[in-house]
Amino acid sequence: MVTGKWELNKANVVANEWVSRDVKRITLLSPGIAATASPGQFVNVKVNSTYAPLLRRPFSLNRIDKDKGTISLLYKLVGEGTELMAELETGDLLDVLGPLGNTFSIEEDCGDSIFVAGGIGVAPFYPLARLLLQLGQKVTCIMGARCREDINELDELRALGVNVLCATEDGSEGMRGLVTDVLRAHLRSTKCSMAYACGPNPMLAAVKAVCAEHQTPLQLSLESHMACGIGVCLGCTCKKGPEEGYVHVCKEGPIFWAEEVAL
Amino acid sequence: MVTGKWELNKANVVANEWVSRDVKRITLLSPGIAATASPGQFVNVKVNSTYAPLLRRPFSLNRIDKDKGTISLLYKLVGEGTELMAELETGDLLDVLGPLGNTFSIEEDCGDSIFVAGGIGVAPFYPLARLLLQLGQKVTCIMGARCREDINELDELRALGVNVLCATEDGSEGMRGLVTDVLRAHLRSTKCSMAYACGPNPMLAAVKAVCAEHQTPLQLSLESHMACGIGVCLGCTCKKGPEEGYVHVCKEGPIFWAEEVAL
Amino acid sequence: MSSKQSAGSTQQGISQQPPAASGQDKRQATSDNLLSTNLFGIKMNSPLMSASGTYGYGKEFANFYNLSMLGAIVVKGITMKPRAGNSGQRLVETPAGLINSIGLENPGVEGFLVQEMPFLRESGVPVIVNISGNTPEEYAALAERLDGEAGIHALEVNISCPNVKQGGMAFGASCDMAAAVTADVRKRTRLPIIVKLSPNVTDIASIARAVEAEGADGISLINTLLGMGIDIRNKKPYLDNTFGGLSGPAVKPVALRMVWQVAGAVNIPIVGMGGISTWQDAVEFYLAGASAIAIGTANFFNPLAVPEIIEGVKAYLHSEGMQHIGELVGAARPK
Amino acid sequence: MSSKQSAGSTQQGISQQPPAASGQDKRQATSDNLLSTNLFGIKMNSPLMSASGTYGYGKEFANFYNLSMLGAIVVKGITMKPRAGNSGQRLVETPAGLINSIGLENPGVEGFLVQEMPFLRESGVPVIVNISGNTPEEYAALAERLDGEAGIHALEVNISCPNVKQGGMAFGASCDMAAAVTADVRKRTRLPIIVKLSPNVTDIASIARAVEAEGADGISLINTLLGMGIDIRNKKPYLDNTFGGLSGPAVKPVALRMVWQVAGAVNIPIVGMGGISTWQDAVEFYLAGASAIAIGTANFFNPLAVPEIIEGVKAYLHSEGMQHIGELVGAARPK
Ligand SMILES: Cc1cc2nc3c(=O)[nH]c(=O)nc-3n(C[C@H](O)[C@H](O)[C@H](O)COP(=O)(O)OP(=O)(O)OC[C@H]3O[C@@H](n4cnc5c(N)ncnc54)[C@H](O)[C@@H]3O)c2cc1C
Ligand SMILES: Cc1cc2nc3c(=O)[nH]c(=O)nc-3n(C[C@H](O)[C@H](O)[C@H](O)COP(=O)(O)OP(=O)(O)OC[C@H]3O[C@@H](n4cnc5c(N)ncnc54)[C@H](O)[C@@H]3O)c2cc1C
Ligand SMILES: Cc1cc2nc3c(=O)[nH]c(=O)nc-3n(C[C@H](O)[C@H](O)[C@H](O)COP(=O)(O)O)c2cc1C
Ligand SMILES: Cc1cc2nc3c(=O)[nH]c(=O)nc-3n(C[C@H](O)[C@H](O)[C@H](O)COP(=O)(O)O)c2cc1C
Ligand code: FES
Ligand code: FES
Repeated sequence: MVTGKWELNKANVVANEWVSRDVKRITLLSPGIAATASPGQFVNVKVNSTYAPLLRRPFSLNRIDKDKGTISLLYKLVGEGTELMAELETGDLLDVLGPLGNTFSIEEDCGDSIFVAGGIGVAPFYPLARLLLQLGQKVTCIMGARCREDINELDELRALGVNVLCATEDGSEGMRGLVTDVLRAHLRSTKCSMAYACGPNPMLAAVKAVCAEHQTPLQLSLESHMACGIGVCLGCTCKKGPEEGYVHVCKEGPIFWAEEVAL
Repeated sequence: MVTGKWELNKANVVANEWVSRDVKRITLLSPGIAATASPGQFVNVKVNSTYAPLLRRPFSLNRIDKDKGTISLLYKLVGEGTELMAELETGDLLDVLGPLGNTFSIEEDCGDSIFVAGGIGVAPFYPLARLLLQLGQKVTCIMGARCREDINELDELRALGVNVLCATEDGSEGMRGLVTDVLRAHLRSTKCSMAYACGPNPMLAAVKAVCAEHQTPLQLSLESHMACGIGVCLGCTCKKGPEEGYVHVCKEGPIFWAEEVAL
Repeated sequence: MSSKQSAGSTQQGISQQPPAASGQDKRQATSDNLLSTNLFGIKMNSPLMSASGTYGYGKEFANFYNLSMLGAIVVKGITMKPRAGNSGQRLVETPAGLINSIGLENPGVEGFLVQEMPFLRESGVPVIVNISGNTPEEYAALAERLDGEAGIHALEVNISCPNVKQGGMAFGASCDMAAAVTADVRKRTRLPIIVKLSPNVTDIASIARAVEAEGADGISLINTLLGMGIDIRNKKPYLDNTFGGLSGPAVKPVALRMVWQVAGAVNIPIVGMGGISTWQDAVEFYLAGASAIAIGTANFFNPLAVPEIIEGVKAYLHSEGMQHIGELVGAARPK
Repeated sequence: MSSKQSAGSTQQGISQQPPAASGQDKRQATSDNLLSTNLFGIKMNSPLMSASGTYGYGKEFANFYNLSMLGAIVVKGITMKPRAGNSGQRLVETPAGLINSIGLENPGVEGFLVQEMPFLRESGVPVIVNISGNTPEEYAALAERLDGEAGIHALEVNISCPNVKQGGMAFGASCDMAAAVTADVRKRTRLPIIVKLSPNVTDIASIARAVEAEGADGISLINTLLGMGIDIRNKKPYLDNTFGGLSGPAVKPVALRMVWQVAGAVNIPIVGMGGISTWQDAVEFYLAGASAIAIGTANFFNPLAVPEIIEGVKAYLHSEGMQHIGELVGAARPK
């Protein structure tokens, strides 16, 4: 009998604040989830108690504060569910299920790490950075966005001690160009023993190619359309790497070695 | 071309307050509706912008303030729609369509009037009372409820100058018994030239029988399940009086002469 | 906090906001030729109609906007004799849907012509009359009666009403019956005939082919899905007839699938409907192969559904660089 | 303000709050005999099951509650050979509904027996295996293979899967095919067989009668309605297979209607499903004539759907003064 692995909470909203023009961070009091969660995991959230929308919405854990018993989600307003989430106020309740999925793989005696974050893909990296920095590793994070206004967590990651490099399409922050341009340059100059990437699939595919060139092991945080988030609907697939068949992002993921999946 | 008859407003919520344990009054800034509305009419309200619930909800006009340009609805929390309405706060917007339906018939040189209100059926009577009192008529209102806590508008109607009599099932306010008991007694002692009733259908049927005994003309404010509220779906029927066929509550009503309908 | 509330019309499910060219001149809705379409020999200002039974005879919506933006008004179902409609509760709300049991309440064809056609004729908007009968002969007689009446541009032959005891949906349930009604109507009128199919069938494509073969000029679909609800307090079905017709956003995925299937089966134009409530829904139906669409239940909860959908579709066409709505029709289909 | 928020599980559409005896002792859910039922020769703690494909093989939900409250676990559809399932996006959310195109991903019967049955057997909950084949022979062979396996109490014969190219829904689309599969399975197993029907048919009652005549012990319905969605950004259907299966609250009115129709047509027990998400929905299905019900899509958005529905139904029975759930079954039907 598998028990006590996941919590289903009506969690109190502690804060729900704007971070950038279409991104908010919501903080929830959920000691149970905070206690057991690790970087890379996600929660599945029912944004209201009606059938509109019907399904839960998955979000990566953006903060895990075990002391305060809180978790935070960094979310971009893209549709009905996230717009409804944006309306929650301190003291409201949010139905949250987690922690779900697997976690980033950490090698304790690892050298430098590199993160590649596309847009809101930066969400899961803060807790991972904290952990790696605690282990004494050096972390560089390459953030990509259309423009300066769409970059999130820049100051927060820098404050932790992460070396942040930006790539924007319009050059308004950091380099003008794509994250892969910055990544390629960085891997040429700096030996990285582990890369982590999260963002849109085309970006992940490009990052995978660059890391392969440099033989840098790469972990990907994937998205997929989800219904249950707990492995029972079999809906959240991604094609397997060289083999036939599919992985299930909510169950075997959301973190995969780049070789395991075909993007 | 029929134009300008109905308004479709995103009306500002001016107030939304508890009146009794499961009844609230919401006041909306809607100068257009307030300007043309008459007692007995209703509005059809979309309580939120989602498909849950899908349809609008009809409510009688409980206050029509032409000076302030506001209308109020007195509503009982009975299901999803009214529960969502109860959450609105000052400054929120509510999508309201009206004024819909016909109005109470007023005879200018009429004698005493009697209202019979069952539960939340009291909603349309305040504006009617104001009008009749302005015309110098005497108004008595019999209110029925399960108990004192479920009586609404008692003080407000009295303050207007209405003679209010109560009938509660448990005797906690006024007489213990049904509105029809009070009505029968009242009609025996007092000549009324017009009766108006609003409440559950079984009550309306009983009131109709009592008024028929006393040859008191009776107007009923009816309810029916509605989709459009404007006469296009043909869903909101009530059986016609002695004839075959149906009336449409939203279009030919909601106010009917007792003889026109079979309850 | 205001974002919490209503806007009723906007943001139904997905954001209603049209993509790019939104602040457009509204007068264009009726005059530009981005949407103007010739269908069934009718010059339409847009390939967007009202769905029968959800729009009365048009009058009420003239309160809200200029009806001339519609390609046609499809009126409430008409029968030979007046009908009082069904007894008891007629409407049941369901998750994202509505069950109705109206039972074809209407003033009969003569009442319709006298009471409703004058307004419709004056509006200048093409009128499509939705007709129902208890027998194929009755359909045919109705078609004959309406033939040549000024202002009537086409007939929508309703072989799919779930709310009448005789005829109705039964005619739409088999190829033979559907073909028989179509053939009889075809013989007795010169008006274009659009046959309205029932979704409550195993193989919608073969029924569509059967009516095409008998000379239908178009197909409209879907009518309502047969559904029911039970009142758990008194332990009885809500509707006196037990079953009623389910419409609204809930049925959209089924409707879209059937439009797709029929578009692959016939060569005559399809009028797609079933839950269309936003411009995005409308675009899906055009992409699936509907030459025109109709708006039904959405009119009830959003009286501005028609103008909002028209504006949204136009903005989408602009943003896609399309010159005419015709480019959209069937564009999602395999080439 | 807290009323604004979630409670996810409660108040789905209608208030989830059970009428009277709500604060009940939860342990009773598994032990009292208000709900205990003997169906298909299986002793069930309640006439409430998981719907195939929405519950995995039970393990995950053991996180949330004691599985023994279920009458049976109906597992994800099993085929002879392992199947990887369908490519591309597999889920599309729709108004109050969900379209899926899983394509019967499963480890094959041998994999199932080795990997999944040990946990299920240990749980002690009766197991009903949902089976699918490309041919009637494959169904029969599967039935034979499962016959006599410890812990397996019945088979649910899925002749209604919309997501596979061969077989699947086609078997459920005609009386002859449905009867043929039933007859073949019947010959090769002693296990009770429950035939799962497709709602995508004109006449569900006659298909039900056909499978009853061939020896089915029960009927479950509905499987999903065939539906689709189109991505208006890239102008393509969301699903690689174009069509998928629509489930969830949106389909409830159709499911309930079909249960009602079939209950009037056959004498074997019916397992009703399709959108059941609250105890009120469950009560409607029992009232319509379902001897048992199954919870599907609701498990996804509310992992506590099963215990909440069980508690609510019990409280309803109490408030109605009923001694056993059997009194509810068919109680809304004409006497
Ligand atoms: C494991 C996981 C972790 C995630 N973490 C985050 C996060 O930390 N922050 C964040 O902002 N978002 C995250 N997402 C994406 C987030 O779940 C979606 O943005 C959200 O569900 C959209 O809901 P909505 O109702 O606002 O939009 P919808 O109206 O449902 O959809 C808007 C758009 O987003 C697409 N979409 C919806 N759901 C998904 C999905 N699951 N995967 C990919 N595309 C989708 C739709 O196709 C549509 O184009 C994560 C997704 C997964 C699977
Ligand atoms: C012309 C008119 C005027 C009305 N005026 C008022 C008013 O001033 N104040 C007030 O509190 N209520 C009024 N009502 C009733 C009000 O419309 C319903 O209470 C409301 O729609 C319930 O919505 P809901 O979503 O909260 O409940 P639901 O969940 O929709 O329903 C809860 C219960 O109410 C019943 N119900 C729902 N709608 C109606 C209806 N239209 N008629 C009868 N029963 C219904 C349902 O069958 C159910 O039993 C009026 C109705 C009409 C037709
Ligand atoms: C209240 C109501 C009445 C209807 N009456 C008719 C009718 O008279 N004739 C007809 O062919 N269809 C009728 N329909 C079906 C609609 O025209 C349409 O086919 C169906 O509702 C699906 O579209 P929708 O989901 O957009 O409403 C009616 C639908 C509703 C909701
Ligand atoms: C993701 C998913 C997978 C399903 N897989 C199966 C299956 O393998 N076999 C089957 O008979 N039904 C399957 N179904 C259908 C359900 O068992 C059920 O009949 C249907 O979803 C209607 O019930 P619901 O609306 O409560 O979900 C599946 C449904 C969903 C949503
Ligand atoms: S979301 Fe259901 S299996 Fe992953
Ligand atoms: S509510 Fe539609 S006609 Fe009255």
